[in-house]
Amino acid sequence: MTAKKWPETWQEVNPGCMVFRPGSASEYHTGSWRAKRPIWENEKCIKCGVCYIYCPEGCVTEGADGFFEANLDYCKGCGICAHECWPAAIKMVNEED
Amino acid sequence: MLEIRWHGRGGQGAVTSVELLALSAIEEGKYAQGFPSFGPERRGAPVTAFNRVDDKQIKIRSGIYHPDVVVVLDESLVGLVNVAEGLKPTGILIVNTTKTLEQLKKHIRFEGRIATCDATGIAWKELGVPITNTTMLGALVKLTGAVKLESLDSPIKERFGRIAPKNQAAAKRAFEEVKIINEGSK
Amino acid sequence: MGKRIGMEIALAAAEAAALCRPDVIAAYPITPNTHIPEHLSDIVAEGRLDAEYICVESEHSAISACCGASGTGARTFTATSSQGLLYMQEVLPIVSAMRLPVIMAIGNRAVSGPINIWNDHSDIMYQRDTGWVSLFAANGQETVDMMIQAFKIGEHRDVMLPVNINLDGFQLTHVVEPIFMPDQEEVDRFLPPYKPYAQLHPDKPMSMGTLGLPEIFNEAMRAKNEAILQSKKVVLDVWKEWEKQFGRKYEPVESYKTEGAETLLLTMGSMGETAEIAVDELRKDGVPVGLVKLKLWRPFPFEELRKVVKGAKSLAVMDRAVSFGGPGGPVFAEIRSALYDEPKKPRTLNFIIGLGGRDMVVEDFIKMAKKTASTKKLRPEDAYEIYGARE
Amino acid sequence: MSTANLNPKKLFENFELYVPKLIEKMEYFSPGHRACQGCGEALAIRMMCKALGKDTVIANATGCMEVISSLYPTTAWNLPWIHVAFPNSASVGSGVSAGLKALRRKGRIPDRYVKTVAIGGDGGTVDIGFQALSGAMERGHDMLYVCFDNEAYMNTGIQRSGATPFGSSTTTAPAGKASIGNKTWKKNVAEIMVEHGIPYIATACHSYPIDFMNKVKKARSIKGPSYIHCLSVCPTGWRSTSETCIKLGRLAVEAGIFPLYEVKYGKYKITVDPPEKLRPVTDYIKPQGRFRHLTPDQIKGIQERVLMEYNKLMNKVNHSKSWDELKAL
Repeated sequence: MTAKKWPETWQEVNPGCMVFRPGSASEYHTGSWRAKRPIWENEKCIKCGVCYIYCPEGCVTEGADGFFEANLDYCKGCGICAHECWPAAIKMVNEED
Repeated sequence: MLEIRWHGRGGQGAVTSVELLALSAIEEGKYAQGFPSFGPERRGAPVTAFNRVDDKQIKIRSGIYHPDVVVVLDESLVGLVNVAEGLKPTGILIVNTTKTLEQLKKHIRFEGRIATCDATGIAWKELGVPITNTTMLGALVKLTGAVKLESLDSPIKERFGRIAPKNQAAAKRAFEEVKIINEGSK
Repeated sequence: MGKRIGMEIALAAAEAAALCRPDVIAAYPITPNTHIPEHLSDIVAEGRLDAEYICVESEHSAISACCGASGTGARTFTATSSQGLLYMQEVLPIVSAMRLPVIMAIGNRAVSGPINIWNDHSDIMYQRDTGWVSLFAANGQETVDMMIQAFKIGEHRDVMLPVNINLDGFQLTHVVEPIFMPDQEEVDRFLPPYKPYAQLHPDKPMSMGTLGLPEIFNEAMRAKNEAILQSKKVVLDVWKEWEKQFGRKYEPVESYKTEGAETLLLTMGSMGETAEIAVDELRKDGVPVGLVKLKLWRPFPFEELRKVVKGAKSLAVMDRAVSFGGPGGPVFAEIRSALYDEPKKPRTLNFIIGLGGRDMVVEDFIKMAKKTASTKKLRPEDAYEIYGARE
Repeated sequence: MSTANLNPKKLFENFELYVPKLIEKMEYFSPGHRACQGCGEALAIRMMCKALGKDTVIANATGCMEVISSLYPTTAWNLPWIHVAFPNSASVGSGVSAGLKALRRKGRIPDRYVKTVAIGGDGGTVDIGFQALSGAMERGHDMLYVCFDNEAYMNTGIQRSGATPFGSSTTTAPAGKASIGNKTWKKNVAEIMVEHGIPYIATACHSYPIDFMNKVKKARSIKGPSYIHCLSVCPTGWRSTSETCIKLGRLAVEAGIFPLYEVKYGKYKITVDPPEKLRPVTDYIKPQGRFRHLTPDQIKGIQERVLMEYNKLMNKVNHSKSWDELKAL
């Protein structure tokens, strides 16, 4: 369910501004913050998952083939995954490229 | 309405006295208040505590400035504080002491009725400690009829449990032994 | 059936709170409310009440722990006074904003400095705008009754707000007097188990106390204000229900001998009863004086107040706190604001009385009533006085 | 999955094991949160939640993590979560813990164990929330407190806190001609917690995920109070690049500035072995703008102090005895 960005009227504000939609922050896409994005060279990848565990967004996921990719809806382009990738399988490239 | 002021020293149980008297009166179906003076006094300091007893609902919540009765738990207070202050001329002053009227008169300027009771002596004998609050309740009850003597029993029992019978006995003895040493001019 | 007992009012307040079966109690000692949490800890220790009793290290933590506990869906209770209430202040508007029905007894006491442990209303007046439902008890019976009513009011789905019960420190907290104490069965019948709107539990994860950006803040504040405005209806309903079950009547604005009264006195809290005696005496002398007692401070009962004071020529408002550099006492400001648009309204005077435990006797109320009756023209600077301050 | 028996050193030095196969897949701290790029604290929260699992309630102090995760009408939390104010996450947590306990006992919530975890930044823990923390730990609530220490008030713009290291330039303890920046040494709250006599205390860092998560799990399993102090790199406040977040945490450990250890029932233990010879503190200080102004002499002073503190800890590690051992003496 995607809710409106803001409740329009005071009647729509939940009592106590409680939020009953756990994880709903994911409706907001932080991908627009990114200047660079990570590119995986799967030939170099050893599938260790360091990129997954060190991602502050939790947006790196393992595919069915065991390789990893970042969900660009959320990736802020911090570059931690590329910096920590031991076999240097991840490169940060400019968004425009 | 009967208004009573108790004089004691912090730790001597003046507050317990007012509580017990109020509870006894309430148990009789009367209306009563019991409250301490709300000062910062600690153990040993002269303190006061107050009672109101009436057959009608008591509305007044101010302090008591002109009591009908003053009870003094500790004779050493007599020369120290003006225990008769504001006491109505028609009222009564009840002092725990073995002193004579003449001795008391040195310190007390009160022309009305004065009664004494050797509550300390009674307490030593009955309780084994010189705590006179329940003892003096007996004297008070005798002279004012604020409550019946037996009405003290259940609050004392509630409060003192195992040692309640001793306290009841002390109150009873004071009830019997208190005597008026000055009838006053009326 | 409940029964008539004699008990110190603070202890009776604790007994009443215990009858409401709170799940969590968190409190910190401060004179003069201390006997309330002390006695509750006794009740828990004796096994008469199944509750978690948290001996917190401060009032700030007392109210914070109540927030956390209330968030889990527990019925919670705390009590404090004076500086303790002020130390809680950071959290108080949050409790109401989070819509957590925490119930608090306040043994009202002056605010430092100079430090003073005695009674007035300055502590609660600093909390006026925190969004709590605020009740004022005039005696031990009202204290006990309001304690129980408070849970029902606060937990009502149309309210979901914290409630404080104000009882004058010492003047009430430390007085032994007769009280009708309801029994458990009666209270259970009146107060159903708490059904929280939301609970912190992994079976249904949710977030409480979220961040409100400017885009929603007006709406959030409007919602909170509507909630407390709406709570008045619930207060009235609960009081009606109380009267039906227990036979004791409660009104937001209580009137005493107001019929035909040209001069009215208005009080909040325990001094009302002393003032009643003054009214009786003046009436005996043929002086047309009446008394108005405010029991509901928030939400403020504008309508009821206007109705009660309508016919009077003058109205003396007795405040127990100073709004320094302001228009008089906080109650006075409210009353004047309530009457401002009325075409026919009494002349209003303000006596700020009984600060920091200064005793007020019947003669004081008579004096104030006479002064009020005889004041025909009022210069703005004479609108209020700190009564009895020696010059 | 369980990581309880893994040797973190092996895991991250040799890559013998494949991390994602072992770590909880569920993201309890969802993407879409507004933390800065490369935020070590958000990363640490994410790891903590994975280790805690579903049956957890979080009480959060005001601070970065609360602000970036709870913009009404959304929340990043997939766990039940409460925020009340800045100084009181420990006392709110006390209440949560007591509430859950009472309601479970009375049969008003399902009869299963739910852990209460209070969290706060360094400001909310070592400064303004210190009293509440001390009270909650001393009272023995069943609650884990995790301090995410990024060494200054980052939420309000990098002001100095009691956890700010000596020589760091902050906006309220700036370096200048007449100032070295922050003139005080970091308050050691982990050690203060040890003196509260609680069963489990640990230091941790997001750069050592398995170590951190194992500690969270140990703390979770203890029915009583526990405390974890987690160094969380803040690229914004430390004036370092976002991609070096993990590296800086590792350097802090390898230089002996932030040793990773635990104190279980009184017994100290190093959980991540430092290198044979500690790295010089300059390796850690150099990449960070907040230390840029320090002269070699000043760095030398820091180096001495770090070694002294490190030796102090090692002395405890080598000589401390567990409560059981002490009882048997």
